[in-house]
Amino acid sequence: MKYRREASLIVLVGALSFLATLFDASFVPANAIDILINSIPTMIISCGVMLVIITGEIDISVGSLLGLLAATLALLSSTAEPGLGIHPYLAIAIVLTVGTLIGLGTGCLVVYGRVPSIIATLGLLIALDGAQDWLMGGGDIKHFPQELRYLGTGTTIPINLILTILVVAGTGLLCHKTALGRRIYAVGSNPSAARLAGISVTTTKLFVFALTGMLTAIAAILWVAKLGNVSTSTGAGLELKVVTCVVVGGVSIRGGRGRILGVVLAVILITMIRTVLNFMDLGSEAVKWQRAIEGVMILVAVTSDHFTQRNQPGGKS
Amino acid sequence: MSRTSKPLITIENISKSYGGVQALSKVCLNILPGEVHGLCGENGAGKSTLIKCLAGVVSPETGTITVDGKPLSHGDIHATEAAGIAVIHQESTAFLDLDLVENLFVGREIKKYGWLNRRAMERQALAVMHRLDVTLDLHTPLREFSIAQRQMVEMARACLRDCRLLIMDEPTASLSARETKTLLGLVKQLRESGVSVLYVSHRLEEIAELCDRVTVFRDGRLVATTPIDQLDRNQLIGQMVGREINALTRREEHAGQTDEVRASITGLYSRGSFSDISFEVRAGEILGIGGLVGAGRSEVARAIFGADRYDQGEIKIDGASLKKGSIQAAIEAGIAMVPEDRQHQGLILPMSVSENLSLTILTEITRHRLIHHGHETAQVQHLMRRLAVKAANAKMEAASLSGGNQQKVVLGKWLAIKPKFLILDEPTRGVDVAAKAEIHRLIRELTEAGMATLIMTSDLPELLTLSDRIQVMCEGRIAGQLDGATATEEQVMRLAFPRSEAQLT
Amino acid sequence: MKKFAYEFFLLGLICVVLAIAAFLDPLFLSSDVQIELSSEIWELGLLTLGMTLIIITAGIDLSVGSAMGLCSVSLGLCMHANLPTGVCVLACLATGLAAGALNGSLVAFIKVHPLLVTLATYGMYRGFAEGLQSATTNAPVDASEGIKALVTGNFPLIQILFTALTAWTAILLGRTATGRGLYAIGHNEEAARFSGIPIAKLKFWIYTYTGLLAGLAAISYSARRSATAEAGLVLELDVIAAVVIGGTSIYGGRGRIAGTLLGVLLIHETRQFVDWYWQRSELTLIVIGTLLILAVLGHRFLFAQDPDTH
Amino acid sequence: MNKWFSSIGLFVACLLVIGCGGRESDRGDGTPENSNDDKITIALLPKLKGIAYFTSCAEGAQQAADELDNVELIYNGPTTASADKQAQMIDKWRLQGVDVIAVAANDPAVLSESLKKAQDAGITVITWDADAQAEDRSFFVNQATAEAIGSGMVDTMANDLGGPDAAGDVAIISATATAANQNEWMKHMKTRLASYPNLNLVATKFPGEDQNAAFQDSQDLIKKYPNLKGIFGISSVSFPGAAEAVKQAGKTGEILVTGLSTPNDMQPYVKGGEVKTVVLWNTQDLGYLTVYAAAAIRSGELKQGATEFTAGRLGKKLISGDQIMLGDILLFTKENIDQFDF
Repeated sequence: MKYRREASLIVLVGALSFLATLFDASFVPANAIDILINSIPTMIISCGVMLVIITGEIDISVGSLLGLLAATLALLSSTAEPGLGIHPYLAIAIVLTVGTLIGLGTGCLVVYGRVPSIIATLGLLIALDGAQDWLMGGGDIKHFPQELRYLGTGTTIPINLILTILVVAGTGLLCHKTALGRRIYAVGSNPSAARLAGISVTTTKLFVFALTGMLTAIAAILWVAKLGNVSTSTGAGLELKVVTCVVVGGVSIRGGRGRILGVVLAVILITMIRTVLNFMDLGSEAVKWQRAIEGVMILVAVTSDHFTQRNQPGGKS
Repeated sequence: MSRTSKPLITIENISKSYGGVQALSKVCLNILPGEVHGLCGENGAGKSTLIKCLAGVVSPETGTITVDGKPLSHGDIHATEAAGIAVIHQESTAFLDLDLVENLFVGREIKKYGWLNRRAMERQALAVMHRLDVTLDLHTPLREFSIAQRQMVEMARACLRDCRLLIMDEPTASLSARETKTLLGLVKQLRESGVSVLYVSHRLEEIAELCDRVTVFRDGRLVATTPIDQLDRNQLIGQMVGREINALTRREEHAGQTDEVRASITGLYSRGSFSDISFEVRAGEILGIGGLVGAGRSEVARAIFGADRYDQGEIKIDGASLKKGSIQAAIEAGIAMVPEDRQHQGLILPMSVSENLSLTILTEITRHRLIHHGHETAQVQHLMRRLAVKAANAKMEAASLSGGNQQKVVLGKWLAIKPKFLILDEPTRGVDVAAKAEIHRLIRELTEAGMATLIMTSDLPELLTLSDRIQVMCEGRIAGQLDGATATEEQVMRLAFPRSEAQLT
Repeated sequence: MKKFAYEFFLLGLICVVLAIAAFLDPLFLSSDVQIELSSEIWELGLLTLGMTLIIITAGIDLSVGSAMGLCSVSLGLCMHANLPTGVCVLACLATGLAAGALNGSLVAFIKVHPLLVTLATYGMYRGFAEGLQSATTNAPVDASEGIKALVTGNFPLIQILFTALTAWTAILLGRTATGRGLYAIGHNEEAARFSGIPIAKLKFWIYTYTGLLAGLAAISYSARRSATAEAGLVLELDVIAAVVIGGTSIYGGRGRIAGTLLGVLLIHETRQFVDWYWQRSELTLIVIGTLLILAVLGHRFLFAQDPDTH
Repeated sequence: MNKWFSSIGLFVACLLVIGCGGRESDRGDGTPENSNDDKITIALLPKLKGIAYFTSCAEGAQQAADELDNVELIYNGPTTASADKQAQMIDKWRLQGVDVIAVAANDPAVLSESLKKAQDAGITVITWDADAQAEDRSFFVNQATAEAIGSGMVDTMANDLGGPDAAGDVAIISATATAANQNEWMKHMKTRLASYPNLNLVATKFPGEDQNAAFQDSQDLIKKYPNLKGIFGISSVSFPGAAEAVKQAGKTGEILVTGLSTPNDMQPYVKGGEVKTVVLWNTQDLGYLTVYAAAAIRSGELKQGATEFTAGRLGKKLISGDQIMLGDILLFTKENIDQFDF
C-alpha cells in the first residue's frame, strides 16, 4: 500500500469534517477555504522543512526565522513609526534575500561546520528569537501599505492561496519531476552512495536549507499581509507545528522518504483541529483542555502507524 | 580476444596514505582493453584504495592515471564517468527508499526540457534488465528487494553506461552460487564486447575461472602481475600472504561428536520467511546449512537467537524450551551468534576492542555492581591471545581493525560466554584468506571441545569442508540433508534450487 | 588527561566568562550573588542528568519542561486539596514517573522515534497542565508551606539530592554494565541488541528516570516560586543546549556527566551574567543561541577525533 | 581512577575560580549599594517587554526620570508574560542593590517570595499596573483595579451596542488558559455581564500568544454564532486578531471588538470601524506617576497614611489607603483618538 498514509489522513480529515458537520450542517462549505487560508504559513514552510527532513537533516529554526523576517518586513515597509516606509516591493525583495541568506547560512553551519542540524537550528531558534525581540523593541507594528496587505486580503481572488498552491505544486514537481528532487531523496536515503553516484551532497543540502529560508520569507510576507500586525510573539512555536505536520504527513524522520501530498493533508488536518473544536460546543470548561486534546490527537497520529505495523515480521530499521 | 599492446588504463606511481598509514605506495599497473584483470590481496592490502582512486572518490597524493593516453584528473567522479569508468562498490550503494528506475539513473537522470523523462528512463531500464536477463519490477522500492536482487540492480546501473572499464569490488560476496554464476556469465559477456573489467574477489575459484591476468597486492604494494595460466592456486595464496597456508581439508572423522542433543528445533514457522524447519544439533557436531541467498537461512538463525519472532514451533536447548523472541533468554540458555552483518550487527565500530569483547560478559566482570577493570583487562587479554587478534592494543577502536580481525573480535566476544550452541551466519564473508583459515581452525577446535555449531554460509567450499552434516534450504524450507563427508557441490546446488528451476539447469 | 581535553576547554570558557564578569562588574562574582543566583541551577542540573543518558542513546526528550509543568500542577492540586505534604510530593513524583514512562514505553516498546514521541507529548503535557490548572484552582498555588524547607537552609535537601544523583548517574554511566549498555545503544543499537543488551528495558528506564527528575525539578521550582503550569516553560531548550555544550554527541555514544555539569555551569553563568549586566532579555537569547553553536563548532574543529561519523 | 581524579580536579578548579572571584570582589565590595546616596536607582519591571502598552509606560517613566535629576531608571522585562522570569529579575536587582523595584505583577503568588526578600534587603517595593499581594509591597500605583477594567470593558461594549438593553451574543478571546491577569479580568467581566441580561456570553477562547490562532478563533466564532455582536479581545495578541478577523469577514459595524490597548496601537481599527471604543488609561502618565511615586517613597517624602501626592506635570494625585490613584479610565473613539499620541 504505497499511499497508505495519505489514505488514512484523508479518512481522518473526513472524519473530523463529519464530526463538525454534526454540529453545523454547513461546516465544510463555510470553512473549507478559510481553513486552507489559515494553514498558509504552516503549509509553505512545511514544503521546505519536508525537503530538509528528506535529506536527513532537520530545521527547527523556522518559527524564529519567520518572526525575524516578519519584523524586518514590518520595519522596512510600515508607514507609521518606527517603520521606514520604503516601497513594499523593495521590502519584499529584501526580506526574500535575507531569508534565503539566513537559510544558506544555516546550511553552511550544517554542511561545512558539521554541526548536527538539530543543534545548529536549535541555536538559531534561540538566537533569532532574541534578534526578533531586539528588532521589534517598542511594540506591535501595523500600518502596512495597501499593496502589501492586498497579498493577504484581496477579497475576490485569494492571492495568498494561489501563491501557496504554486509553492506546493512547485515542491511536488521538484520532488518527482526533476533530477534535483531525485537527488534530494538519494542524499537522504544513502549519503555515501549518493556521493559515489556523483551527487554533491553539500550542494543539495545547501539548496534545501536555502530554499527553506526563502519559503519562510514568503510565509512571513503572507503572514504580515494577512494579519496586518507584527509582534514579538509572531512565529513563536511555529517550528514545532511544522515539524509535527511533516512527520504526521508520513515523511521519515530518518530521511529519504515522504511525499508532498501527505504533508499537505497533515497541515490541513492539524489546522482544522482548531476550527473543528471551535465549532463543537465544548462548553466553557472543556475549552480549557483544547491544547491537551490537540496534543493527544497529535500523539495518536504520530504513533498510530507503529501500533498497526508492529506485528509484521522482519521489520528492518 | 584481441590483445592490442596499447593499454586502456595506465596507472603510474600512485601513492595514498590515510593519517600516516600508507595505503598505497608507488603502484604501477596497466589494464588492457577487453581483459578481465583480477585483483587479489588480503583485506587492507590496498585494493579498495586503488579502486577509489580509479573511481575518483579519493585523490592520490602522487602519480598519474591515464586513460587512452589522456591523463585523468584526480578525485573527480564526473571525469571518471566521462572517461568510461564504472564502479560497483563493495559497500552497498543502493538507495533503499528509491525504486528501481530511480536507482538506475541516480546522478545522471535523463531529462527533457529540464524535466525528468520518466518514459525514456523506463525504456532504458527495461533494455538493460533484458540484457542482464533479470526480471524485476521497475517501481518497487529497493527496500523490498533481496540483497542479491539489489546487487543485480547495481550491475545494471554499471552496465547502463557504455563503459570501457568496469570495476567490480567483491561483487559476489553476498551472492549465492547460482547468482554468482549468472554474474560471471555476464562479466564474460562484457569481455566479449570489448569492455575491460577490474575484478576484485577473495574467491580464488572465480579469479581462476574469469581472469586473464591477476595482480596481487600486499601491504599497499603491488607484488606481481601474472597471467593466470602461469599461476596455480597455492602460488597465488603465497603471493597474497607472503607465506604458505595450509589449505582447508575436509573434516575426516567426526572427532568429539557425541549423541547428546544440544539444540533441537521442531516445526519452526514464520509467516513469509520460512516454515517446517526441524533439525537437531548434537554436542561436538557442526551442522551446515546451505542454500541460495534469500532461502531463509539468516531468518532461521535470527529466530533461534531470538532476534526475530516466529509464529510457530519450538526451540529446545538441552531439553529446556526457549523463550520466543528474546536475545537475553537465548544467551542465558548458552546460545551465541555471529551475525551476518559484521559492521552493523556484530561490532560496535566506534567502541574499543576491549569494550566490544566485554560487551557480552558485563555481569561477569562486575563486582559490587561496578565494572572491575582488572577483571575486564584479564578477560580481554585472554581472548585476544586465544584468537590472535592483531591490534596494537585493546583500547584501539574496532573500526580501525581489518575485516578479518574484526570478525575475530566478534567471535571472541561470543567465546567469552562459553557458548553451548554457536550459530555462525556467513562467518567469513569479506575476510582474507589467512584470517579465514584461523577462524575455521577455531570453529573446529571449539566444536571438538563439545560445543554444538550451526553454520550458514554461501561459500560452498566452506560449507563442505566444515560441516559434519549439511542441510540445504530452499524457499524457506529444508530441501534435504547430506552427509558432510561425502557431499559434493552439485548435490548441494541441486537441493538449493527450486524444483522448476532445477529442471531448467 | 587528553581524554578530558574538551572538559578543560569548557572550563576555560567558563573562566573567560567569569573573567569578563570580573572585569565588568566584580559584584557578580561575589559569593553572595553566586549563591543566590545558583538557586536557579538545580532544576536545569537535575534535568540534564536524565537528558545526558537519553542523548547518549541517540534519543532526545523535548517534553521535560512540559512534564515539569504537569508535575508542578499536580503538586499544586494536592496542596490545594490540603493533603499531607508527603502525599503531595509523592503525587508530584508519580506524575513525573508516569509522564516519563509514557514517553519511555512509546520509544522502547512501540519503537516510535523519540523526537516524534516527545514532540507530541511536549504539547500534550503542557496542555494537560494548563487544562488542569485552569479547570480547578485557576491560579498558581502557593507551595510555601511544607516543601519550602527543601530549598532553604544551609544545605537544602534539593542540593544534597542533586549531588547524590549526579554522583550516582556519573558512576552508573562510567562504571556499570548499564552505562556500557547505554553507550553501546548510542553507537549501534542493532549490534547492542545482538550482544544481548536489553535495549527496550534500558530505554524505558532512562525516559522514566528523566520523568522522575522532572518531578523533582518541579518540586524544587514550586518551592521557590509556586506550583504552576508555567513551571519549566522552554526549559527543555536550555537542558538540551547544556548537554550538547557539555560534549555529548546528539548522534549518541559519546558524552560524560562531568561535561554536562560544566555545560550547565557555562550556560548558567553566561545567562546570569548577560542578564545581570546588560539588562536586555533579548540579548541573553542571542548570546545563548550563539554560544550553543560556537561550542559545537569548537568541539568539531578542536577535538574531533571522528570527523566522518555521519 | 584517572577519570575520577580528573573529574574531581575539574571541580576543585571550578570552585577555586568562583571562590577567588568571590573573595576578590568582597575586598573591593561594599560600594555599589550605597555609594551614590543622592542617586535613586529605580528598576521598572513590566509584565512583558515589546508591546506598545508597556513601551509607552516606559516612555512616560523616562520622562519622569529625566525631570527628576536624581533618578536612574532601569527598564527590563521578560519577553513573554512570565512571572517566573520576573521573579528572576527581581532577585537580580536585589543583589545588584537597586533602591526601588516597581513591578507590574504577572502573578502575585509566584512573585511573593522574591518581593519579600527584596523588601527584607531594604529595597522599596511598589507595584504598578497589576498588583501583587498587599504585604509584599508598600504602595500600588493604581490605574484601575481588575474589577474596574473588567466592568469597564463590559460597560463599553454594552454602551456601544445600545445601552442597558443591549442584546446579542458576545465572546471573549483571552491569552493562554492560565494567564493570571486575563483570568482575573474575566472573572469580573462575567459578574458584570450578569447585569446585562440580554448580552449572552457564548464562548471563551484561549489562543495563547499565537496571532494566527487568535485570528482563526475569531473567524470561527463569527461564523458559528450568527447573532454575535461583540468580541472582547483581552490580550495584546487577541485584540488586533479579533479586529482583523471582523474586518476580513466583512462584518465591520455589525460586530464590535473592544479591549485594552494604547490608542496608537489600535488606531487603524478604530478608524476603520471594527473597534468603536478602546478602553485604557493614559499609559505614559502611568509610567510617569510610578517613577515619581517611587522616588518620593524612597526619599521619604511619601509615607503611609498620606492622602495626596504631587507628581510633576500631573499635579495632585489622590491616595486611598496604600493605593495611589492615576485617575479615570479613558475611552478612545474615532472622534478623540487623534488627540492622543502614545
